Amino acid sequence: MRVASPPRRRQAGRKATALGSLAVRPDSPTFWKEVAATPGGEEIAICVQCNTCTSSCPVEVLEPDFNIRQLVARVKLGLREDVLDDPLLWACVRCHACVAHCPKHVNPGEIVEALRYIALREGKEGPGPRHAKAFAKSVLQNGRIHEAGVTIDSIGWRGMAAQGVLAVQMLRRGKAPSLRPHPLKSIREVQALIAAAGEME
Amino acid sequence: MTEKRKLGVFLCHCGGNISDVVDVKAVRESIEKQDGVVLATDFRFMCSNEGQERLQKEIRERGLDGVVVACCTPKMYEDLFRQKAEEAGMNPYLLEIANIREQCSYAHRFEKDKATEKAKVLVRGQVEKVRHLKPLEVKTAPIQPGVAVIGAGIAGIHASLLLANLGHKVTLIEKSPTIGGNMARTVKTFPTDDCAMCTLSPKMNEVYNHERIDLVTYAEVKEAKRSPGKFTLVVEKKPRYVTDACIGCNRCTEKCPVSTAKSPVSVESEWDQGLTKRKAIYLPFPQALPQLWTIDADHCFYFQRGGKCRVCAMVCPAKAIDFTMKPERLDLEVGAVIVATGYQEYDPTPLRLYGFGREPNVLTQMQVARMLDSMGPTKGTVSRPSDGRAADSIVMVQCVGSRGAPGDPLTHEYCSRVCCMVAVKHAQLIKKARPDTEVYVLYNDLRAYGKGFEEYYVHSMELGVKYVRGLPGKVRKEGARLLVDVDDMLTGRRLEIPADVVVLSAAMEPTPVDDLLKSLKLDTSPDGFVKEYHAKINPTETAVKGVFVAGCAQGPKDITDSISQAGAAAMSAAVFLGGGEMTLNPLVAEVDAALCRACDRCMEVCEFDAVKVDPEMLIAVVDETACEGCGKCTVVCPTGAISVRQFTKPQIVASIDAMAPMAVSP
Amino acid sequence: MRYAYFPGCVATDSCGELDQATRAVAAHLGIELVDLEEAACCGAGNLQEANPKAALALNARTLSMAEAQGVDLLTVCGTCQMYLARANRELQDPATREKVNAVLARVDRRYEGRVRVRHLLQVLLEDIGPRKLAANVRRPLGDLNVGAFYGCHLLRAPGSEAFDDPEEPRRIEELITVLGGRPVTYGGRTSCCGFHVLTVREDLALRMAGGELLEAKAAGAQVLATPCPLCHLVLDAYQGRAGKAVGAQAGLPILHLSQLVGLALGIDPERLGVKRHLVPVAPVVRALEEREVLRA
Amino acid sequence: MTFEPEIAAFCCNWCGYSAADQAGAAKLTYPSSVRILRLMCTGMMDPYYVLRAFERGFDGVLVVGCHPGSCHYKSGNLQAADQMKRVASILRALGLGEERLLMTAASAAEGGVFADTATAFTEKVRKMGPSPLREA
Repeated sequence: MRVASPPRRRQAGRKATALGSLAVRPDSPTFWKEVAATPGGEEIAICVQCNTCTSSCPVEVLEPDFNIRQLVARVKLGLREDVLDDPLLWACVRCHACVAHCPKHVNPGEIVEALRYIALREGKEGPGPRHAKAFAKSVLQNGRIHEAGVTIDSIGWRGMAAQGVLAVQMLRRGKAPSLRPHPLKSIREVQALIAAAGEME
Repeated sequence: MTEKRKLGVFLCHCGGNISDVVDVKAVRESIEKQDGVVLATDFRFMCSNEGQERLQKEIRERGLDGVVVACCTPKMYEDLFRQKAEEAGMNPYLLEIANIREQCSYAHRFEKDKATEKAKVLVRGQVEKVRHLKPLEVKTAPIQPGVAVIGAGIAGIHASLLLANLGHKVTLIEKSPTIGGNMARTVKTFPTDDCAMCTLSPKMNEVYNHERIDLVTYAEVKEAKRSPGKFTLVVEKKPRYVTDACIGCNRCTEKCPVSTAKSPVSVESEWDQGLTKRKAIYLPFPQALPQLWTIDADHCFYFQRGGKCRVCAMVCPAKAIDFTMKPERLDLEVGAVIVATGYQEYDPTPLRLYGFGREPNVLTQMQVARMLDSMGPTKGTVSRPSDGRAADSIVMVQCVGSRGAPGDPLTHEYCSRVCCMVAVKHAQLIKKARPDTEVYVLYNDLRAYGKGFEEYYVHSMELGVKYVRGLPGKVRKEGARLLVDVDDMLTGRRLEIPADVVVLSAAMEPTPVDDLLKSLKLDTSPDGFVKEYHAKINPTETAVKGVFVAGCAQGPKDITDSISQAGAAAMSAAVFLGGGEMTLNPLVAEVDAALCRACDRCMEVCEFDAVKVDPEMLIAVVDETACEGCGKCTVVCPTGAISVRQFTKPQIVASIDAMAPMAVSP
Repeated sequence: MRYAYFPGCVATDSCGELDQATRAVAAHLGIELVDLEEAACCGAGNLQEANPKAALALNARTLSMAEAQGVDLLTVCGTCQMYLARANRELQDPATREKVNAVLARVDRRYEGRVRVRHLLQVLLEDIGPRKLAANVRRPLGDLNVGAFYGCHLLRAPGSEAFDDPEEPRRIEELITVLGGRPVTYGGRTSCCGFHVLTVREDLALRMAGGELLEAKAAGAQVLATPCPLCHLVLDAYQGRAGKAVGAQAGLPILHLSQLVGLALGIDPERLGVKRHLVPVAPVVRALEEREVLRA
Repeated sequence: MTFEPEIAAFCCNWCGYSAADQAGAAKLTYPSSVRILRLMCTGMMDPYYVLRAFERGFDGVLVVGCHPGSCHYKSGNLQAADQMKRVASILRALGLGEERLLMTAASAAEGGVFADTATAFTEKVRKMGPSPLREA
């Protein structure tokens, strides 16, 4: 039987105290209620930790520190900062395999959506939030995604450089995304809609 | 106007509990003046022998025709005082209790004068009520002797034996051609590893040969009407097309063309849970009782293809084949019914991720049970249906179809209780038979809660069964084998377990018996099983008097619990049947024929199917054996035709008026 | 056969060839595409996380544009299908729809919920139908081993379970067979290309894509067909870097369904934009042209 | 002399009445002007009894049955709740105000609940003053 995941590294994303302890305090017991009130998190209460979701997850195979069942358990236990500060919250590829397989229809994938919404609202930093904010900015400014702009905002020029020869190859084949954004003619309408949507309860 | 009454009021001091707070003398004096009260007396202990003798003496000497005993709560001595009144010659139902202790002296012990005032009001209220009471006779109604037990699994069999041995006439009705139910198909039973048939067949034989048990197999209850003290069942006995002359030589099955290689029609054997095919004429399993072959008319060529094929009739040495047999209709009258219709295994096909139905090597636990049976399709070894090779690696998956999402139509929300132990049982049976087989049990919570279960679970570990905490993400194909993706919480590792066979521990769901339940007026609980009278305190009776439930029909349970519940159901039924007579609760509804407009309103609200409008007479008739006296009908009846004895409108209004501030003399 | 055409963002930018190919195939098969130039982005999950209400409102606006034309909405991307179909399902609830319509009214639009969101694969197999498609094939795929790469969102978009079995899909294989090709199945065909974490955890995306490419190669696939521009971008443009991440180059040309169908229909490869691919598609095109059947 | 409201309390034999017994046994007190009448089930609670009680001068009517789902006769308490809602509208029409009628539940083990409810309801009716139907 092939053991698919490499040995476990130190739990990424957990802040050690001065003495190096990784112990966390369950600091917000009603965190699960907050998530349940956020779109996507409605059914979190009835998760019985059966692990079908983690068994279906394509990310966990490659990154054992990302464990969707454990993430839900950490929410239910009230480890708010431990969850919202975890960079791996942004490692989920949104493939919805867990949502399809969950026997209790708890929709773990959509719980990640809810957690990211809360993390963004609280101004958490990191590559994940940066990409989400870049994406939202592009929609607000252009109505659609300006690929080049979003990528540069997300990974910065240093990140672009790390792409190495890829950018050149794409340029040569005319596959490079356009550097100039093409906002929709009705971008005013889109912006008015986004503003109005904000007031929708 | 009510005629002149001779009412007696007896006030109890309760040794100070009442008299320390309530001025009993003042209450007595005020009651004496009340119309119809010929005696108002008080005594230190009404409930003592002396108190009771005083009561009886006064009743006899003064010919009292109504008594109010003002003492403690009626829950304590109402029955005692009524019994004493009856001995003294007065109709017991003309005696009422005024609760001047718990609901007066105890509750208002700091306000003596208010308590005294209240005592007067309470007694006055009961006196007015007694004035309007009518004498009641405690009637008895005959109960039809005999019990019908529906379903001949272990629960039905056990209940039938107990009742028959008690002397009751039992009719045991079984839908399939043989008795034995699901237990007969399980190879061994946990946690004792007894061979299922060894423990079951003696009981089956005992049922088969018992002179007070009438066994009706291959038959279904088409209709069950309840009437006072009796259930009338219409049972349809399907024709077997095989007469009793059958000597069991099995030649017909050997020669029957159905399910052979060339045959256009093939039938999956229900007994082997679809692992094998069976002929149109068949005996479900060797120890089947009755030992009678059966022709399945839906697949038999004679019936389906114009009556040309008569192979079985030709080869039968005993000439036992008779195509002309017709369904028999059996009318049955019994006093009690026990529903023991059992369970069926959940079909995991809707759970696409497990691949049941798509991958031939994905099985259910019942199919594995059939494989482990030495007489079974694979002679005792768990093998791959795809190529028949013995399985070297087996992965079992728990909670398949159980513990699902609330309201999900494809699965059940409840835990089926037994599948964990079934998995442990099959795992260690496999390890004992072929020790080097790798067996994995993928579980969420392994529930080994019963007597001897933990030891059984730990023993399976000693045999090398591997337990993985986590349900799989997907069962997929890898060449000739299957691959099970599962993340194991215990080791924190993500595993890909190659498996020759994947076994799904499928849920238990109720056998579909909706028509039977509808005709018995039984409802089901949200999980679809038969609803017991009370989930905690009364799990064997049902809302319908005289109908009891036992075994998995009432909810998932193992054989041990089924037997205990069957025993309880049998005892409840025996108590209900009693000596053939049922004492009726007099405080039930009765109908004043003159006022009844046959509008059915009472029937609509009655939860106990206790009142029906007689079609010819067009008057509502109360079935006093079923009515519980709750009075719902009295409120919806537009003309006040129906009322509950001792709680009629005039009687209640009388006590309201008597206790009201602006007391108005009637 | 008229649809409101919603190409999405990537199919008109870095993978512009897919928009080209879709228009060519549509023209060839007589499908009229009504352009929704002013439709906004479907949110791709990102906007759903950052601002779910705005995402729902924008998708409702797109759906109302299609409804105004009285046609269904055609997508060519798994992710667009997922999030537009999800918004459409939420908007079937009258209360939610009224709430969103109140917002849409600000920009004098309204959505009644009558539009169906359909992917190119559904339109090809259900509306055009296998017989008509086969009749139009000029370059049968012949003995070309074509592997299907479903990706994840198309299989899990609301309502997709009625079109294909999410656990063991076979609709793309069906399409390949109709086009005269030989479908090749392999384990990774229903797993994820990792596009959605490309800018956050690129290593994960590359290892996912790399693994799946090698699995397809091992199963004998000579070209992969995918219904989604995001998978197309990762599997084609990032195939080199993915190969490095898993230590072996698959060298598999990647075709979006629109291009595969375009080639089979005999459309000039230039108009299908195959030149823009990083993994050269030329060998596949040459193999097909040799067996081109010039039908009347 | 403060106004002492007279309350008619219709209690079901299995829950309300037993709760009152338990309150007494536990020596809990509640106003003595609460007069308890025993019914087998609140299901037999007829709107007429409420109107009759008010007509005869009671200032408030209390109906104490079982909690939903634990009625000895399965659904008597549910029918009572519907009937009391109907009679509440009649009380409103009569100008008596529906607050003078309260349908509640107390199980056989909730003597405390019975005592508190009886006390609180009597206080509420006391604040509302005597029933308009009462003579001066």
